[in-house]
Amino acid sequence: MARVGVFTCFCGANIADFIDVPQVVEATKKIKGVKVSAEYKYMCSDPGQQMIRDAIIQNRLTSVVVAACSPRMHEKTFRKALSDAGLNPYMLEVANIREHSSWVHQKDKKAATEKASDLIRMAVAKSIANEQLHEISVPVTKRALVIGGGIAGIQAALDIADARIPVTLIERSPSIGGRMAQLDETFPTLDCSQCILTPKMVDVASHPYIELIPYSEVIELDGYVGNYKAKIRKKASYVNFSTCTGCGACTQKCPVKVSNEFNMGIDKRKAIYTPFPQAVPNKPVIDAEHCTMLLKGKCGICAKVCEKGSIDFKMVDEVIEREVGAVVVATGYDLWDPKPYEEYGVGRYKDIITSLEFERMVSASGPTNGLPLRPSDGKVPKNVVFIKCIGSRDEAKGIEYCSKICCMYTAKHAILLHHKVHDSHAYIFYMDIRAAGKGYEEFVKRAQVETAATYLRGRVSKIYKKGDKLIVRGEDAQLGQVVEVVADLVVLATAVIPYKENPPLARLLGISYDKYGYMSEAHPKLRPVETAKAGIFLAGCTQAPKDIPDTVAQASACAAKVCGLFSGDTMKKDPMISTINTENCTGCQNCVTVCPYQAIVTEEIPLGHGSKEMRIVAKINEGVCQGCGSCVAICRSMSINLAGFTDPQIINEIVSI
Amino acid sequence: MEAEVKTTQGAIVSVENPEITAPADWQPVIIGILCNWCSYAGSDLTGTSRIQYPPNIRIIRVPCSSRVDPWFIIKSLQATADGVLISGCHPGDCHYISGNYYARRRFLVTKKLLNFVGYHENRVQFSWVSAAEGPKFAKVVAKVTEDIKKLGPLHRYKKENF
Amino acid sequence: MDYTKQIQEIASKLFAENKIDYFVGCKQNGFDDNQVPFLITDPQDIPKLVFNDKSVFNLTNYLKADHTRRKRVGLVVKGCDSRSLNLLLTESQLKRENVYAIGICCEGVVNEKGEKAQNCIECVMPDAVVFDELLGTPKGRKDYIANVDLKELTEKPLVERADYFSKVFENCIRCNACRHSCPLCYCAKCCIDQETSTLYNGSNTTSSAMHALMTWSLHLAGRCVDCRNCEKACPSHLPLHLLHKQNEKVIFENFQQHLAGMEKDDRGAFYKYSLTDPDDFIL
Amino acid sequence: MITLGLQEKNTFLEAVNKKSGANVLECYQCGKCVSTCPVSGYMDFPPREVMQMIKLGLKEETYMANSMWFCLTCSACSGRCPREIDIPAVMEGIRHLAIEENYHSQDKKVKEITRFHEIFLDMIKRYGRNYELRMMAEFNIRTRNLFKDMHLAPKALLKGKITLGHESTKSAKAIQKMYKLAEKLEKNK
Amino acid sequence: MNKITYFPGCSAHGTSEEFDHTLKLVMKTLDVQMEEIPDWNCCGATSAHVMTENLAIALPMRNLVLAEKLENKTMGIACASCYSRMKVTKKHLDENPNLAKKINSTIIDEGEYHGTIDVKSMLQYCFEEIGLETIKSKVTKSLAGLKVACYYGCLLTRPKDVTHFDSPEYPMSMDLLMEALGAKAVDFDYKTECCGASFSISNTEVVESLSGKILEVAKESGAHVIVVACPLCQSNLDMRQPDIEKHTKTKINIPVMYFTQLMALAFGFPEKELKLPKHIVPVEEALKNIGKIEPEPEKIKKTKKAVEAESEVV
Repeated sequence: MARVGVFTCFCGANIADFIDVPQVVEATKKIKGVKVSAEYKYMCSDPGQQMIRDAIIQNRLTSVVVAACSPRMHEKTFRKALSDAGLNPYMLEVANIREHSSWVHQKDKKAATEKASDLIRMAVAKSIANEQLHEISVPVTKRALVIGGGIAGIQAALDIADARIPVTLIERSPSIGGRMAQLDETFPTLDCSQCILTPKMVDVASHPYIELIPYSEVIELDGYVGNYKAKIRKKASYVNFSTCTGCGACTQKCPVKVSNEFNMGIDKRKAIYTPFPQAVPNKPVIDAEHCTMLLKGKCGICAKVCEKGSIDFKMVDEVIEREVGAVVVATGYDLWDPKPYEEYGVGRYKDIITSLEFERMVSASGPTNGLPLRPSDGKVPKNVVFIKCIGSRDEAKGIEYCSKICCMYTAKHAILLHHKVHDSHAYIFYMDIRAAGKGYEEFVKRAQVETAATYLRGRVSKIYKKGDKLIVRGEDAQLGQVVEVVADLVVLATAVIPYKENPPLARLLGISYDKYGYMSEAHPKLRPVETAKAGIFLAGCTQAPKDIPDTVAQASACAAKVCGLFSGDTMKKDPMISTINTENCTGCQNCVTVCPYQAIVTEEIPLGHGSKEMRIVAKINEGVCQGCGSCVAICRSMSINLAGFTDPQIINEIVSI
Repeated sequence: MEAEVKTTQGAIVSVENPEITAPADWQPVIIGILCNWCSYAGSDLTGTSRIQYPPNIRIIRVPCSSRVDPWFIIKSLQATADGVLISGCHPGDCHYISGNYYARRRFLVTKKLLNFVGYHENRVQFSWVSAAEGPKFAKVVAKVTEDIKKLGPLHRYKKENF
Repeated sequence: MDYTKQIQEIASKLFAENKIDYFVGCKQNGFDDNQVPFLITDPQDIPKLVFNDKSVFNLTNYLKADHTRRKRVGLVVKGCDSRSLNLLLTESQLKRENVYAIGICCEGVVNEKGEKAQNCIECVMPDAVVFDELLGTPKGRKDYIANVDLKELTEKPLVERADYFSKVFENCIRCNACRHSCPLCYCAKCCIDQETSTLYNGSNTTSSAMHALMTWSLHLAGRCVDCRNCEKACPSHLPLHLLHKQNEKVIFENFQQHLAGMEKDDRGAFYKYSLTDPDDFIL
Repeated sequence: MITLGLQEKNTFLEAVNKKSGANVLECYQCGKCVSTCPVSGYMDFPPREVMQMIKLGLKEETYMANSMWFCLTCSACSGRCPREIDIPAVMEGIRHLAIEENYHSQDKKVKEITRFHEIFLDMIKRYGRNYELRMMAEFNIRTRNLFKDMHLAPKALLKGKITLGHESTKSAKAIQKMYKLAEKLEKNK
Repeated sequence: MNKITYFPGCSAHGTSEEFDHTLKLVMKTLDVQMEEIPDWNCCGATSAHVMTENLAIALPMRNLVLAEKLENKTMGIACASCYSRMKVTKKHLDENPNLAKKINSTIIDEGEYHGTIDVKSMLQYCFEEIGLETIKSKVTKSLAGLKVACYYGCLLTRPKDVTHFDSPEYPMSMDLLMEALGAKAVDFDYKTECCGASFSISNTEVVESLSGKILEVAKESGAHVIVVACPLCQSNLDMRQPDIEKHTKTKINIPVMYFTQLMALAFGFPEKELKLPKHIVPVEEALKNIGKIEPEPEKIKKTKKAVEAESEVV
């Protein structure tokens, strides 16, 4: 038999001025099941709480209703009071008579009082159907997996490892460093990318808490938050890293030349190679697609020159497993291929290059020794036209969104061009200059004033050739005139697009991705680093286009989230989650379909007692369920209930009005 | 279909059944089922901003609009309420990612079905109210109350039920 | 439309090759034209099988029983029946390898008066969509037509409609024949009957009937294939199809022309969503 | 100066969108159309500005400008528009609207252009097909510019570029009927 | 023997007789029978769609209705402008059955529109249905030595969702066709720029400026001849050339020929069949380049080798 205690709060004058509290208290006493109905000036104060504790013990109350402010305010406070008095904290219901009655019906005391009584009656009815609930604890494996060794992955791995949590960092290419390693100088400070990145790369390699697995990829992820099991494929490098000293004799002697992807194909690398001189680990790998020994069984020069005998042509891919509690996804980005811009003659004119090609050329360690050169004749260009929004903000040819970084790096390119070729002139076609960031607008000003780059507002409509020059035609909208620029070199600021392998990786990890292929965050504003799947976090351009400062900030945020997750041996979870009544479950798996967290799986149970035949039923993964109740409403056989918001609770509320 | 409040001899008449009447000072009972993260928080904000609205609504808190089973609505109309308001997060803002999208589909079908079997379409209403939309919540409640007042009392099956 | 001979041949072959344990078909019921569903366990009964335009039953309903669910069953499916079979497969109630479906390209069945049944006139998909072999010539998908009774009723004023349905619900005797005859009502214990359920208070009142029927129709919304087994089973001759057709129409018009069971792995309109679903009814 | 905020509703924008099937609101003023357009230099307002004028509801200014009449319908702009707006359709839409609503630009060139189109259509009406010399002559007479292109005529005649005779089709009658019916259709609207 | 419904367009019987004539010769050689639509009418380009809504649809639609009666799969159109009108109209009608019904019932007497016929330009027909291989096999006199700039104009490939043919920015079909005949197609950036056709009488100032730019770029590309597939383009570029020269005070002197004329030449027809005297800018001089093959410069050869060597994996 239910014994409910109701405690109505005056909230000073907040409630008492607009609601006749004594009348409410009297009316409440008449509700079936109510044993105690009391009032107090401030229920949330110590004496108020004491009053509740005493009443629970004296009257052996089975549930408590506090009529006061919003449950979003003091639910936790009163739950603790219940628990202190030995009552299960989830036997509490709060009737929100302040926000929902006294404050919003200040001109009608009678109606407000009536409404308050109704709200209390509903809370009492609900509390009678309340069940005792207990916090859920989930064990945690304290190791993080970081996917991707660009600046995002590096930063996340270092921050987590600095908190003495072991990290496994995997990178699909032979070296970490990512896109940032390809950059020359970085905006808005123009410090050299290599100079700030390589120390961090070295830190990763030498950190006692970081296990670096280059040339590898995730192929499977099972489990749930705190308890993931990852399968990682280590691709065959054909070089024994433990004995290789990185002397480079093999790369020097290798006769096979292949287009160098690190330098955007501007020069060649060998079939056995380290991607760039500062690579970490600084050990070569053999490119199996081009090595003639692996393809045709001829050559083997590298093995002959290797003094350590580190070359092993028989090496095969290896699959290893790691148990991890959290995953940070930092796969980075690709650049959009500008081929669809036929009106610019992309593909026909050699002297139209992409921004990353320009970046490699002006890089001091790049293939042209830091000078931008025209690919057609190798001459140093004088007039360079930079065109922004290539593929970005272009739903006809590319993608709808703004790539965010092009405005800034184009300004940087203009400045770098000026540094490298003093008598050059930069013309920049833009639509808007988006320079929102610390020191960004100032940086653009530097390009405009110090470098005297000519900014022209308008999209270029056509590029055609005249002699060995390119004529770039666009509108200068400020002038309201069509202009043609005679250019030696055209640089296209191509759009940032998600890493091409994002969708399959997202499917493999069980997280969602948007229509472009960016991984989706749990909430665009409030949970920008989490995914919908607990324990999987996003850093850098895997989520959306970002510049380096934002990427690093998000990577550190990921690390903080991981450290928070690992702060105890177990994770505590709110018990207000779904439960399955397997007896009645039909196994239709509709709940599996609608669950946004993949928290529902299936299991097989015997058909009947002692039966050998099995049937499929749904099973809630307690660690993953967030308690939204989507599955409850969708379940036709009413086999699922949501603790704290069960059908009987809600129906009691409805019928008690 | 715009409903107009009908009266006979000083009594308010139900739009669905002219035999059902209520005294002239009749006040409808409206059940509001609000999602915890957006609309309930929004209704709290209405309170803290002291924005006044009609006192007819009784609020029930659920975690997400997707928790609302259509039969809660049917039950409400049968048992106690003259109208029901269900409110959740705006599309894209759902705390649970996609709950309100599923709910939206169910609501539309339920609303049309109820209308089909003879409930005025304004008896059951839905809204998106975010946690910041305190003023909007007050407006929504005022509109819903106003609409339902025009429809008159609803106790089609109540007498036999309880 | 008469597939009797072909179906008898196929059934014999299936038994002979030991591909099935049971065969579900129709047989003549005594003296008049009426047919009844017929479960064959012994091949000797095969000559009794018939299949023509009086074979009105959706035979997939006989797959949901515990003893047929786990056996290999052969059966005949018309367009509508095959759609419910599709749903049963999608909802993991049956294993595909346990079912041998003889698909029919249906020309429509007849009602008691011998006229083409209304649901066949309005049929969207006369050909079976899931089958192991297909009899007849496929006619392909047709345009969606709104139900004629529904249209008539929707045009009536609200008061008349309320009155009409009050009578409908009043006449329900809560025998549950509708849900027993429905191939898609397979829950071991219906939500309406559960002790913990406060769905209805046990009494046979108009409101409980309304509640039960409305909830039932919403559970079938986006899943009902308009086979009208329920209506044939209803002893009170309630126009149950109205509720289903109403939901079907709303779903078809608003959710990318969704129709139940047309595709494999489609669970129904309530188990998916689109970002562009209508929003205009929301304040 | 233009004063905005006086119109209750931008009915002009709605009318243009409806007529053209395009959505002018999608224009984000990048100007690619302007430098693409071969005749933007001759227009009072190049396509980008026309879009903005429609957005602002500047109906009269748009109708009275020569821009829409200079559009060659070469579709180069729409092919390059990053928002895939059918600009020629918008131009055609405002042309038809201007004709319907009886706006006549006073621009000399526009008058010549419309005169030409009228003569051309008249020619088809009479003969079912086009008859070039007659058309040129008529154009020159009606625009009071008798000697325009006359230096080309002898050469063209000589070279057989333009034939003196003209072929009228059997269809001429059918075409005349079509014109009448089309006119009726416009009026009934 | 392939059969095709043929819509010549008004110009074919006037300004562009040489196009019509050589087209017929070429098609005969390629074993294609052209059935001219009996009693066709002017498509109304461009005046109809500038000025009116219903006629703009009705005029081309009447031709489509008549064409369908001939029951050929394809309708080939000589003039690019007519082609565009016909295609646009067809697209409107197919996407908009109500419009089709409305115009059909109110304006057109000749019968019902079904939307069964495929509309192609003659260039498209050569490229897509006859094929370069067949064309190559008919060449008896290679055009080697002749450098041509292929000018497509605006309407042959644009808008893309109407024509569904080749690239709207840098089409290659005519270039490939010319190369099949042995000629050399030069890089030409103004392939699809507009010549101002619809203003050819009413606004000559614009036409001269637009066509002038095209001629200038073509000249610069080193071409001997501009090849076109449209009578309006041809007359603008050819007939207006002396005027343009006068205004710009430069000598352009680049003849403008139809692709069918060059095809006829390559198929072995005598020069007199090309009706060369019809050209304002004389053609004969340019045609003398045929057979004169310039030796490939040493330098280029070398780089070619170097490129090959680089791309190859040693």
